[in-house]
Amino acid sequence: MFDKILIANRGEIAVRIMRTAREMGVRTVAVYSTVDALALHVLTADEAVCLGDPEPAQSYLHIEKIIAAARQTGAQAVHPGYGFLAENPAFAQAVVDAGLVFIGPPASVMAQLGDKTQARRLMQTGGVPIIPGMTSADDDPARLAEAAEEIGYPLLIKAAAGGGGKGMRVVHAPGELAAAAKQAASEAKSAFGDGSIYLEKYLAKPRHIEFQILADAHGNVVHLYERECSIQRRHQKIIEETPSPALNDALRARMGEAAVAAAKAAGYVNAGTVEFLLNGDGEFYFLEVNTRLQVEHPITEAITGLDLVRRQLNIAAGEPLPFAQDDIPQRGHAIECRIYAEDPENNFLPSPGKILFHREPTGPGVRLDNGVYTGFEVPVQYDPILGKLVTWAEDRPAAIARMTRALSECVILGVKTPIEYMRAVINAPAFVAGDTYTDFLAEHFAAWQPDADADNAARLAYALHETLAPAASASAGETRREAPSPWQTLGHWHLGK
Amino acid sequence: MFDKILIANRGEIAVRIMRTAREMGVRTVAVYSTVDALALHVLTADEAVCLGDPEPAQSYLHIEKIIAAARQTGAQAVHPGYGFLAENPAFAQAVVDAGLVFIGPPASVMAQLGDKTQARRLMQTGGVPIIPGMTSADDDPARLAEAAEEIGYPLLIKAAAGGGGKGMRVVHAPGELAAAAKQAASEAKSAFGDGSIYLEKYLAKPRHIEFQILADAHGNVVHLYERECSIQRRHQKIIEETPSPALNDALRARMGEAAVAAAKAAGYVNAGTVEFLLNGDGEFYFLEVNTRLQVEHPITEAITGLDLVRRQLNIAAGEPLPFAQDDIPQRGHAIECRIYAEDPENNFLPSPGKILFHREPTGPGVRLDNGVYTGFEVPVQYDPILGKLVTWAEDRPAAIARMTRALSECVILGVKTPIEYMRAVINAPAFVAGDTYTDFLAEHFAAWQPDADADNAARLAYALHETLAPAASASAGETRREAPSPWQTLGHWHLGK
Amino acid sequence: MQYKLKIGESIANLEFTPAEKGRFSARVGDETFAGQAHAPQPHRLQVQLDGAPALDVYTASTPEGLWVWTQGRARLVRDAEQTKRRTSRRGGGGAKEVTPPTPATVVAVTAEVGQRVAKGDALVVVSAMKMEFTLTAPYAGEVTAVNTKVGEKANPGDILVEIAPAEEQSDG
Amino acid sequence: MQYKLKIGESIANLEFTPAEKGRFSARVGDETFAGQAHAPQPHRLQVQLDGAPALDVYTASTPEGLWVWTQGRARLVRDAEQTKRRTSRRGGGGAKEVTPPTPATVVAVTAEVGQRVAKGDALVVVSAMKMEFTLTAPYAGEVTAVNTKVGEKANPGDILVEIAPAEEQSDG
Repeated sequence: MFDKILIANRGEIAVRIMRTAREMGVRTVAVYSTVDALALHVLTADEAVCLGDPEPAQSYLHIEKIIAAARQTGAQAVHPGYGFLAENPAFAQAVVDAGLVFIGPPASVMAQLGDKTQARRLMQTGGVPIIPGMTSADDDPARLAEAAEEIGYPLLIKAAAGGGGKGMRVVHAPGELAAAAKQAASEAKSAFGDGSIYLEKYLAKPRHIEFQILADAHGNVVHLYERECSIQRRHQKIIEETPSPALNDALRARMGEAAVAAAKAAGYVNAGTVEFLLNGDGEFYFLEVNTRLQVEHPITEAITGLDLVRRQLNIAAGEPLPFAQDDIPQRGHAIECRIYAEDPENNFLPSPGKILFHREPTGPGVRLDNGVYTGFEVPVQYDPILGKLVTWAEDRPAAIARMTRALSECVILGVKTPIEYMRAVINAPAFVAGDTYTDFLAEHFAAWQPDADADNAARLAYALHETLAPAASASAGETRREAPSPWQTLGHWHLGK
Repeated sequence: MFDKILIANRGEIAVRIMRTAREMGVRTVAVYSTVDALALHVLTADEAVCLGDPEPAQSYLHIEKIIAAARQTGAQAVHPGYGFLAENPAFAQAVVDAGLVFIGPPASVMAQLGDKTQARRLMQTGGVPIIPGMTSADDDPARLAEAAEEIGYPLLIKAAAGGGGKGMRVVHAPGELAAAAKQAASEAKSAFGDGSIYLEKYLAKPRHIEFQILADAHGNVVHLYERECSIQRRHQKIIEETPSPALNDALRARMGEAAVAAAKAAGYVNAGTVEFLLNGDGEFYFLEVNTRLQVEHPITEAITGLDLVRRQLNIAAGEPLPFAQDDIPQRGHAIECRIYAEDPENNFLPSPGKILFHREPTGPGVRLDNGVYTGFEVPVQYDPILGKLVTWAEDRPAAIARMTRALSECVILGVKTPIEYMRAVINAPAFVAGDTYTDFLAEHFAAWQPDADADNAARLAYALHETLAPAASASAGETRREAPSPWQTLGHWHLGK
Repeated sequence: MQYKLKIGESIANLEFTPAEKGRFSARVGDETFAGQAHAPQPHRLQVQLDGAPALDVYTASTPEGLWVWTQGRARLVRDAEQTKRRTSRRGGGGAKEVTPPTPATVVAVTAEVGQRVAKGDALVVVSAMKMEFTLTAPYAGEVTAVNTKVGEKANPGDILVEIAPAEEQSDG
Repeated sequence: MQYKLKIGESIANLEFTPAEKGRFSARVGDETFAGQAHAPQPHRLQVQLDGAPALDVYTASTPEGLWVWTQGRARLVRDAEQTKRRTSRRGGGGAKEVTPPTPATVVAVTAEVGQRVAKGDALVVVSAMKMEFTLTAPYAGEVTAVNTKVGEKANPGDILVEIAPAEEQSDG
């Protein structure tokens, strides 16, 4: 096993990786930009290296600086987390070229799977069902029209280099195709630097079902069951659960086999996720492979009892998987709610700012992977995720009830969060019935507003605060100093400026 | 299922019970004494009833007041937690006589098992191995001497009514017997109001191994595997784990069967614990039955995935167990550390006082059942338990590493706690080797002192605090009011006085 | 004491009467509250309501108002009078201004002083937490000032581009 | 600045020099520290040490001293000069006094004014968190005052029973 690894990321995922590394006796190096000098991942690591200015290109996306930090600190391997450089083959290759181990799949596998049409061809060859459509990109209007005729309408234009909904368009009729293709290509070009597009059949009300896979360097591949990730806003997951209410044992087995076949077809090594769309008829189609640890990996950990970061490190260190498919238990039900700094009352606009107060929920079956703390200023430059709240219980109703309780116990003041929104979502009759699909939120929760019932209690609290606040300070057991601090007399200062 | 239950307890166990009740849609009533008006269990409940003065006899031990509170609030059942009235048959009977459901075994079963010699006879009849010795109490010196001759030395004098080490004496030679018996009887009399004593063979270096059982009102009994509770100070458990490093599958099966037989012999209903002593030769002996939820129940929840409080409520509501013995999984390894307000540097003296700051550990595999919060004054009148920290991981080394991490993340300032001590204990070579027995702490940790290595960093922090503290208030994002509060001008006041 | 308090867009008057020993009574709309309150630590209030479950409250104050958490819900409670003043200082609705919807970083500026713009023309692109927002001209006119540049921070209310309205559309 | 700081029974001198922008240097025994510190919230310090891992620190001050948590360990750090004064005010060791070892409630009082007691005689029983402690006479003598009664609280340092030493044992 490695003595020391560098985590090329920030926030909750960097902290989560460090926690397991520490438990494995592996020392950790954090990297950070100047706005993150006091971020939780810096305080959690054994060592930290400043990369520079806040812009991602100057810090968390700067390959040379990160590799220099690894060399300088003597780290033997690099964990990329998710986002930032996690799915960048050039980074994976640069790590290896520097004589270090990349904790993830080989750069070549990542590159193949990153090209969506190449991945589709690979899966088709490997016998994995793909969504009917093109398997190579094209921008010739005539050939697109021809392919569209074959696929049938409605159809979807997608970016070959992309993901996250960018460069994506639904086309309902032949007359819309040419214009939509042009727009999509232009959007893809600006988002990914690559305007390649292709066409796929449009599936109505699909579920997003993904399978966690683990593959070692010795050819062993297993899956760790599914995650249902249909609850999305802006094509981004916010609530995930496992098992999926839509899968029975037979379908689970078939999809699991397809996921393992997909990993084998790609020559995959380390932890990865095979994403599928599942339609109402129980037909499923390959969507893409995420070549990294997912945000939602803790729900898989909850039902299987396996620590995925531990597995990633073991695989990267060359160890074979110590279990076979049949050894992997699936127990109970787990749900994750992503806690973002965003405003569900206002189209999920980001809500950066200072966390003025944070109380973390605890107790039976509750896990919080947190990246912030009271007093931390959430930077405007990065992903708005603050933490992931995960509950586990004996069955789905109990897991929903437990998540409701955990969300009710979670206090975050200073930035907007979707805590109350998610509480409403998981208790909505359609969610409780398991009737989830990727347009669920758009359909059921577009006009959501917080319950006004609590408002008068909050107003009362305002008046009580105005009346009691000075007493609060005095009763907190803190003795106050009267004399000015030497640093007060030296003038106002800030760290990192 | 009940609509509303009363929890006749306080602190972490009351909160823990309320959390599951809330998840089950059952409303909760807290009871409290005047010093507990702002205790966490009061803030967690849906309703709360003040019982009166802090002395337990006037509050948490006052049967009539508690039953009146249940009637007044319309609670249909009473959960006693652990300690206080949890094993008091008169209370269980009074609850039933009031037309309410007692969430625990029938009063008659509790009474039988509470008498240690009666329990021994019951187990002997039921085919459960008991420690060689007397099966009825006696205070006649001649008959005691006769029994002692038969049992052999060293032997143990025990109180028939007791537990917790009170009225207990080791006797090494016949000449010590008479005096020791007199002392033990007197101690038992003052502790339990009953001076009955009996003799048992003294086992050297035994392990304390207990089995969790669940029995429904329809005659179904299962066990939920063992807990190893050998790490004790003053005959009180402080660290528990499951599985026990001392059990193999065959021994586990035999002991589990004995535990089920014990429950059946007693006519047990609800959750209970059958305690055994295990000697180095793999021989085990019945010790006693705890007729309530144990402090250490969360480690069983962690490895089986069952919520024991949920099971208790279901059983009390008359539901049959929904699983059989073979359906109960046992997965991974769990450890619990009890966080008491006590001073391990000073003979574990209680350390009541105000919790000036509390940061709760979180992350993968960590559960904290907490009963306190920043600003709470830990009363001097009750048990010093603040909370229970539980970690779960794939195997024992990983669970120890995770507990080490969780203890390192747990911050409690204002009262002394054994956090650092327990970190040393679980990382001691003998603990890591699984070589634990009930004298473990006395043998290995009697002279423990905290590591002085951290002291200079703490001294540095003192100077930094003196220099920075005023800036801390200013940077906390709080705007300070200058005008006096109306309550300041109305004079100093306290709640509950 | 009288408070006029705003949550979201909803304004209500609160009549609050403190008494001895932390006791109080209050009325807001149809609801009345009476009880006793205590502040055991900064950021925390504990309220025993007469004949009702206790309220556990967390607070954090900011210049914008007071963040309040109770009964599992967080609210930003603002003094409605103060809010009004602040809004009017900013010149009204905001729909007519080139200002970011959330604190953000400026990633592109296409507007130039003297440029004539049509309603809807892109002027500035800002980025916040991986989301990009294109700020467009709220009406036709001529750019009279550009108050930002790439890499700078921008907050809601900061007027990034000033436009003199074209005469025929000054009310549009 | 000079501090004389006590942790448990161990006393050490700390020489502390603050500089601009939160920078500092310090020396205690053989160890030297230099770095930059920041207090992002009450109870919290964050310290970047030059050439060493960052220190995450939580603090809470009491009249007794400052509680400090760092590197997973909690310490009560006291000003050694102040501690000395407090101890001497209380009249020394404590082994010679009838005072509880921890904050406690008095559950029994057997001592009476005028009673002659031998060393080791039980005088008061106190209870703290379910543990009982019998406080005994530290030396032989005559009880001159009983300063407590059943149900009262008692803190370490409170002299619950005063005893005039018997002459022949006044040094024993």
